Amino acid sequence: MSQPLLQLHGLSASQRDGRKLGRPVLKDVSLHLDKGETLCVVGRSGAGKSLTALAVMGLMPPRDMAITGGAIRLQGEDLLNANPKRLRQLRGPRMAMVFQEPMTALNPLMTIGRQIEETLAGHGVTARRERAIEMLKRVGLSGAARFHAAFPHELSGGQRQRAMIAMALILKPLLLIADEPTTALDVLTQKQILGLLRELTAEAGTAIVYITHDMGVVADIADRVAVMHHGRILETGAAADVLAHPQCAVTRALIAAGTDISVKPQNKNLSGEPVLTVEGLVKTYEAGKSLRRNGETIGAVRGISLSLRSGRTLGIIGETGSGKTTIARSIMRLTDPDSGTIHVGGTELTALSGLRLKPYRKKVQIVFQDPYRSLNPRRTIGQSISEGPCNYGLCRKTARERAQRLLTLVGLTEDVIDLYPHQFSGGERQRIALARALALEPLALIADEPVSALDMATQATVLQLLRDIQEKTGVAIMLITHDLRVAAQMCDDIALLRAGRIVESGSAAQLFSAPQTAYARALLNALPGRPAKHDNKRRASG
Amino acid sequence: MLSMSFRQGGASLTAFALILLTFFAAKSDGSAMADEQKTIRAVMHAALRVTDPLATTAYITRNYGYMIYDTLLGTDENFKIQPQMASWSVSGDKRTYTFQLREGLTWHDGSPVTAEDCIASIKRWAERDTLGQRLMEEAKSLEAIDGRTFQLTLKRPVGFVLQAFAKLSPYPLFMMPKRIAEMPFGTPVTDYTGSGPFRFVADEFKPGVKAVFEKNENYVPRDEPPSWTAGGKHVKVDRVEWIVMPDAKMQVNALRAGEIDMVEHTPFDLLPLIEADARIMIRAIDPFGSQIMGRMNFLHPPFDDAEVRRAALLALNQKDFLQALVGNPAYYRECAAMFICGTPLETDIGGQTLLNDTMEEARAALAASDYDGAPVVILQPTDVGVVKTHPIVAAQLLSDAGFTVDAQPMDWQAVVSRRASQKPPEEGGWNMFFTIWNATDLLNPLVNHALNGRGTSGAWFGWPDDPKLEEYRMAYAAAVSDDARKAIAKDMQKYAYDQVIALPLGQFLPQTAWRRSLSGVQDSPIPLFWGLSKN
Amino acid sequence: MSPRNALHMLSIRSWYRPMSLPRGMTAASVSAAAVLAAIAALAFFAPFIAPHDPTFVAPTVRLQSADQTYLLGTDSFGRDLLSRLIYGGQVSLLIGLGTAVLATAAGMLLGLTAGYFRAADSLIMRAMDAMMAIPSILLAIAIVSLWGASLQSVLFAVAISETPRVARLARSLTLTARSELYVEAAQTLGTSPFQILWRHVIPNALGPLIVLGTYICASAIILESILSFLGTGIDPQIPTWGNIIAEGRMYIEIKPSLVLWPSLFLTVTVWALHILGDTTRDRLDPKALTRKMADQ
Amino acid sequence: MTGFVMRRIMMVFPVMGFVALFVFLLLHLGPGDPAAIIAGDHATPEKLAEIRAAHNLDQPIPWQFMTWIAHVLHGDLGTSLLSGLPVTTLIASRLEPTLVLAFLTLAFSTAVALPLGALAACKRDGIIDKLATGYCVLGTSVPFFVVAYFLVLVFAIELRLLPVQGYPDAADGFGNLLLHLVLPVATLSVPVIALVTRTVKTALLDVLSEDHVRTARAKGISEASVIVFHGLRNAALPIVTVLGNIFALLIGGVVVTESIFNLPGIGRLTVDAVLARDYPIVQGIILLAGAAHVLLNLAVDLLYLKFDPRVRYQ
Repeated sequence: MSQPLLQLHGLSASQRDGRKLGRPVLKDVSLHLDKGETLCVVGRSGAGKSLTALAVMGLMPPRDMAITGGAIRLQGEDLLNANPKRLRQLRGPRMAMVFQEPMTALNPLMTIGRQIEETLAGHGVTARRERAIEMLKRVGLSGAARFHAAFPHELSGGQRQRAMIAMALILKPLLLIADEPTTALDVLTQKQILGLLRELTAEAGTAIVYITHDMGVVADIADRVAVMHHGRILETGAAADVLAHPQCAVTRALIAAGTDISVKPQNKNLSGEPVLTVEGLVKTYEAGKSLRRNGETIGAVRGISLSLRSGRTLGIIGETGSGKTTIARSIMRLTDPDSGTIHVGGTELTALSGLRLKPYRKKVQIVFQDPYRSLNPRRTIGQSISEGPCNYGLCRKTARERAQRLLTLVGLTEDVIDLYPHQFSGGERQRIALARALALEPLALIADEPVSALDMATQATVLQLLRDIQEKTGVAIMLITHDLRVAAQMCDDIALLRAGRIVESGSAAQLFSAPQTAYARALLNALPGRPAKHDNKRRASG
Repeated sequence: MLSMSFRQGGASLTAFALILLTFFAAKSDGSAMADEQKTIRAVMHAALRVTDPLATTAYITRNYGYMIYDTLLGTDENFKIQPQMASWSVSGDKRTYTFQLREGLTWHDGSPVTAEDCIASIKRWAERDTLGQRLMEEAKSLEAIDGRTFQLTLKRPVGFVLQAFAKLSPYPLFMMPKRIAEMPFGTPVTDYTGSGPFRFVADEFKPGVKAVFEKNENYVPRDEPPSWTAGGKHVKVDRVEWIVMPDAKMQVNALRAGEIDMVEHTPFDLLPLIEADARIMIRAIDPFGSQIMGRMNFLHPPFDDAEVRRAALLALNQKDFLQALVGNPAYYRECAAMFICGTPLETDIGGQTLLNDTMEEARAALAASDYDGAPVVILQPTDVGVVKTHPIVAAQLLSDAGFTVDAQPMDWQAVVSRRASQKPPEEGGWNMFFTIWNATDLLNPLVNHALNGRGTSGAWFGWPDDPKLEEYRMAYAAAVSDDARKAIAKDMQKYAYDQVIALPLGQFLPQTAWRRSLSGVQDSPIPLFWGLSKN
Repeated sequence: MSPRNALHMLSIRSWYRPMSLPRGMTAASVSAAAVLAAIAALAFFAPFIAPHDPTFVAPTVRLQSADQTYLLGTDSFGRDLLSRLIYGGQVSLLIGLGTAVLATAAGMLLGLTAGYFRAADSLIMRAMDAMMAIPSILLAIAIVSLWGASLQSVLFAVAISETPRVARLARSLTLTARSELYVEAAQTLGTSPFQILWRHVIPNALGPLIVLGTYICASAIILESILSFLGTGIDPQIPTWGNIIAEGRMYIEIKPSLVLWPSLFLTVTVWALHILGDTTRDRLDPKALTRKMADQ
Repeated sequence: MTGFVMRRIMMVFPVMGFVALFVFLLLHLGPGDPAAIIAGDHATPEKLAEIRAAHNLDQPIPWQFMTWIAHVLHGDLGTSLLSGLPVTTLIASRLEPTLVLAFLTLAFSTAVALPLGALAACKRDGIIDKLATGYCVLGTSVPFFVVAYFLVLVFAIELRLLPVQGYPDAADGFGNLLLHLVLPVATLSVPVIALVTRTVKTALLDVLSEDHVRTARAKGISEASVIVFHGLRNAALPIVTVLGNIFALLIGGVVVTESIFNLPGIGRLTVDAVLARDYPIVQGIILLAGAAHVLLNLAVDLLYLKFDPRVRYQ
């Protein structure tokens, strides 16, 4: 076939507000994709990857975005000038899309079966029920009839994404656009979904445009790769070439962040005294109030013991819902544990509350995951940082001076003290949050997924900052993360969590080099872009 | 859910379609309903709520009484007393009155009207009515002679027996079955059995909405032509519906559209809308009309002081009150006669200042008095159209004269209860209120409530305690010649104005409007539904 | 990150921009603000603007047409319509604002308590449910008739029936704020519950509550006019737009201006309040808030 | 699910308890002697004493409340002071016109507002949207009772197409009855249509901006299916919720509309009772209106349960 399956030529788009055009969001994007090929579009958030995909599908929000130039051709057919009816005919049989959030991308009030059948009905296909069930089987949802009648919320994230894939592929499209389909999923599930995609598209010869920010995924599945940045294509090429010889800095940064695990060098400070000890911590949620998934209460903690030593970093690693955050919240007494003890500097905390708890609160501080929500938008960052010291009786002036000092410590300048949070980027806000936590000069710092909301490049600088601060202040850090790479870079000790229990713990070096449990091994294997060391690649995808 | 919203939408669409369909259907045979039954739909001046004619002086309840009950005697348009249910004879010594019920009188339930029933009814009435009370004080006995005859024996001859029995208003003497008449006061009358020309349709009675009357097929009218409450009460329609329509504008609209046949009291301001309408007839059927009356409280300052009262009298002028209420001079009359203009007792003596602007004199008089600026609490009803304008006008005029006025808004029912309070104004009492009297209730010193001077024990609200008034009343009752009565009334009025006992603030003629399809509308102080026919 | 999330972030940022640029300003919102300012000025300076005493009764010049003395004519008591309209704004605005302030204050107190102190929650909210269950007009006319037809009782009656709406919103905003990370952060910093409410919860709940306040102001003005219309409102002698309409309705065919003018004033004022509320709401948050308000 | 249903149903009781308490306190917390208020204009001392005894007004307040509740639970709301009829009988005799008026208004308003709101949401900033948005604000701003008079003037007096007022017996022809209700329904619909349209538009816009609608579009199904099956269907529940809340507005409108058009419904009964100080009637009506509203909300919530699988699941 001489012409490519999909060709984007000089595609440009801008934000719009009514009739006015705003900031350009896509600038001269040119891409092409051949039949059966897998193209990964990589880039940081806001690079224009998703918009490109939506433009192809003709689903760009018409009120907010306008295409200002260029052409999109599918099998030579001009999509930008196709009428809506023609576009509808193409969507489904020719091109299909899988979205990032399988929960919101499915209609919550409609059964999975009906949503799949709707695609068929829209294109005049009969024997819909049979075909839908058949497709559900093929995406690995065993007991397909049950899934056919299920509503989206009754499924787990992975199952939902399988259903999405079933929906997208049921008409055997020539082109599948997958927009970060696994970002919201755990590594293990991610691996399965990737395998499934590969398998199904290979059978039908479907070409894939795969949008991701994760170079590891690229290494796993891409034939070719296109790197986007600020609405532009920076470089394209065969996946192997780009990974091996990245041309530009952005690509290199992405590769650095995403491809391999670098384990932190041994921490010499072995003798750090324990500042925080948790024994037999149990916290379960009432059935009525929790989110339940497949009958299993998530987020519960079922008997955790750990201890944090000054000057060292303990990593709590686990998938979503394994109870990591519950541990943090219990220690911070944002939630009351059912049983177990928490000792901070020798004092048992679970029995204390209110004013009696206050003197100990300052000894442990926390940095939350989401820097956009953890700062009060209506208070200046100076007020936010000095709030803690003020609560403990420090006079305003001193607290403000301390805030200024801390701002320098976390790599910002003193003169930003009277600005409001919205004037900062995510990474900067996380630094401010860190400064706020440090303002109370805690013995221990809990960092709950401190970088997962940040893009790769920013992640690295924030993590570096954490390490520096530990070096300067000797604070003990409990780092909660789902990301093995982050853990590897940061932690001296690791506790691997699964369903509320610690399945493996020990030094980081040991865990990453010689994992003891099957679960740990599986997790390591599932990391995208890693050559399979401990297991067989094919099997894992099955 | 989808089906649900569709079903709902579908239902409403269907309903809408139905409306449209029936619209045309109804249009095409709009006249079909008319022949079934002859029904007069009338909007009366008030809603019927109380169905015991002795429980309230409300005119609507009185009028209701005339529909379903009959009276022993009637009064004709010349104020002559005529037999109605009964004929009478008086003994030579004028101490024994014998009443003979005519043939064929039955209650609505079919049982005959007996003398016993009448005696029970008279006794019940006499408990309430002041004239009745006086009568009973003079009575030695009231006994049944046989089933249709009874006798009233007096201790001494008095002149008002027949006047009392034929009384038009208030508290006419209605005949009730004994079982109802003997029920204690306070028990609501829910047995609507009477012997009148109409029967009450209890099932369709919705207080405040409508009251329905049916022709009493068994009623035997007298042979004489009808004249007020005397003569033959020939009912010429099947039903009468008294409809309550709270919105005055809608009353006129409904009359114009032919949905109702009559509006008893048409708002004066709206008369221009229907005056030119050939289908509608407008007339004051009550020849005397009504009088606006202001009343002061004699128990409490400042109106316990006659000087202050006189200053207030000077401040008021009838024209402002009448203008505010009526507007069109064709329907009102400035008249200072306490016993109503157009009657033998008419005189404007003592009241001339009401007809002129004497504000300057009022200010001077008030300044000369002992008035200390204490607020005058005026009860101001806000809901009933015919009484709500006066307090506003009065407040304006009194404050112009230098009074401190505290007009307290409330609904008419609240006025009715509040005016009964003898407490000082600051403890829930009052200084001044306004009402409307039907002229028939003011015609002479005997019936005129406002001129009763018996103080807290017997006078009308305001409670003037003035033995002189009682003397005038006694003298009037005892007077034998018309000239003597006139003279007494004149003196009494002069005295009453001097003491400012009552404030007649103008006379007006409520206008009744009806569709010309009604015929036989009688001029009468009581709205009469017999003799009315509809085509 | 998908564009939707990006937009979401964007909207969060702009939401929290403390009352900044006239971003949501439209022709409608500018004219609404102008109208309100004009009405408020008329009401405030009524004694200097109104050509006559609005309560001066002169039955001899009743129902006059517009002329040089009476610019809009007179009513059935001979009172000057224009003066009554101008003074009417005083009472209507007073009722509107008073209700909004009272209801917002009371509702906020209840809602914050319910939202922040779980123990009080169900008790307060069931009480609010109950209050909300009683249709506001019925409650208002009952209160006014029981307690007398004064400005205070109308104000109280209308405020009390609007309070649950505020309480519900305040509670849900508090609950949202409570689960905000910055509130949890404050907890870990040793900030006391009252300080948290004062520093973190209230400032962030204020915007939506003010929006609701403008709606309440609007509906209070309408409710007052309904009460007056039914004859269960403020003393008819006191000019309010509702009273003027109620008195003028009989003359709608004879002298329509008696109804049309007060209706116009009423409509324009309420319209302006609605527009202002809508604009502010849109500026606070294009989406999430709409949903929350719609639930009230 | 049954647990949820039970909990939701149980919630009705405390709410109703509070409603009853408010209604009770309304009389007792106001200024003045409750007996005097109940007695109204016939307030002789004997009558007051009688009323005190009959209503246990000499007892402690909580005890009074309990006995009152006991009466209410037995369906006894007292008797009207003026007519002497039981309050329940009076209310029952007035229910029909109110219910018919309210239902027809709701049905008519929904029939107009649903397509209007949907069109406005689908074609944002189009001419229909602009008109609808303008109407939404205007319809709730204009004093709708004034509109009634103009409707009557035009359609009943000038054009003579429709009757002016009244509520004929349905037995005399249902069509005739509907004809009489055209103008009242139109009047009352002025604000209701505005509110429902606004609700439909907001709810639909909300849903249409959700991800699953984009998914539906990506499937290549027709835009109409997207709007109906993914838009309106999902927006239906919030819309129904608001319809439940419109009850209060509807009651308020009904009171006014009934007074203007002379419909013998609950609204007029209320106004009459208030003006006549017939307190037991006022009390009874408020209590029943509250109960109706509570039950309506219960019904809406149970509807949620039936139609939203997410709620059912919890």
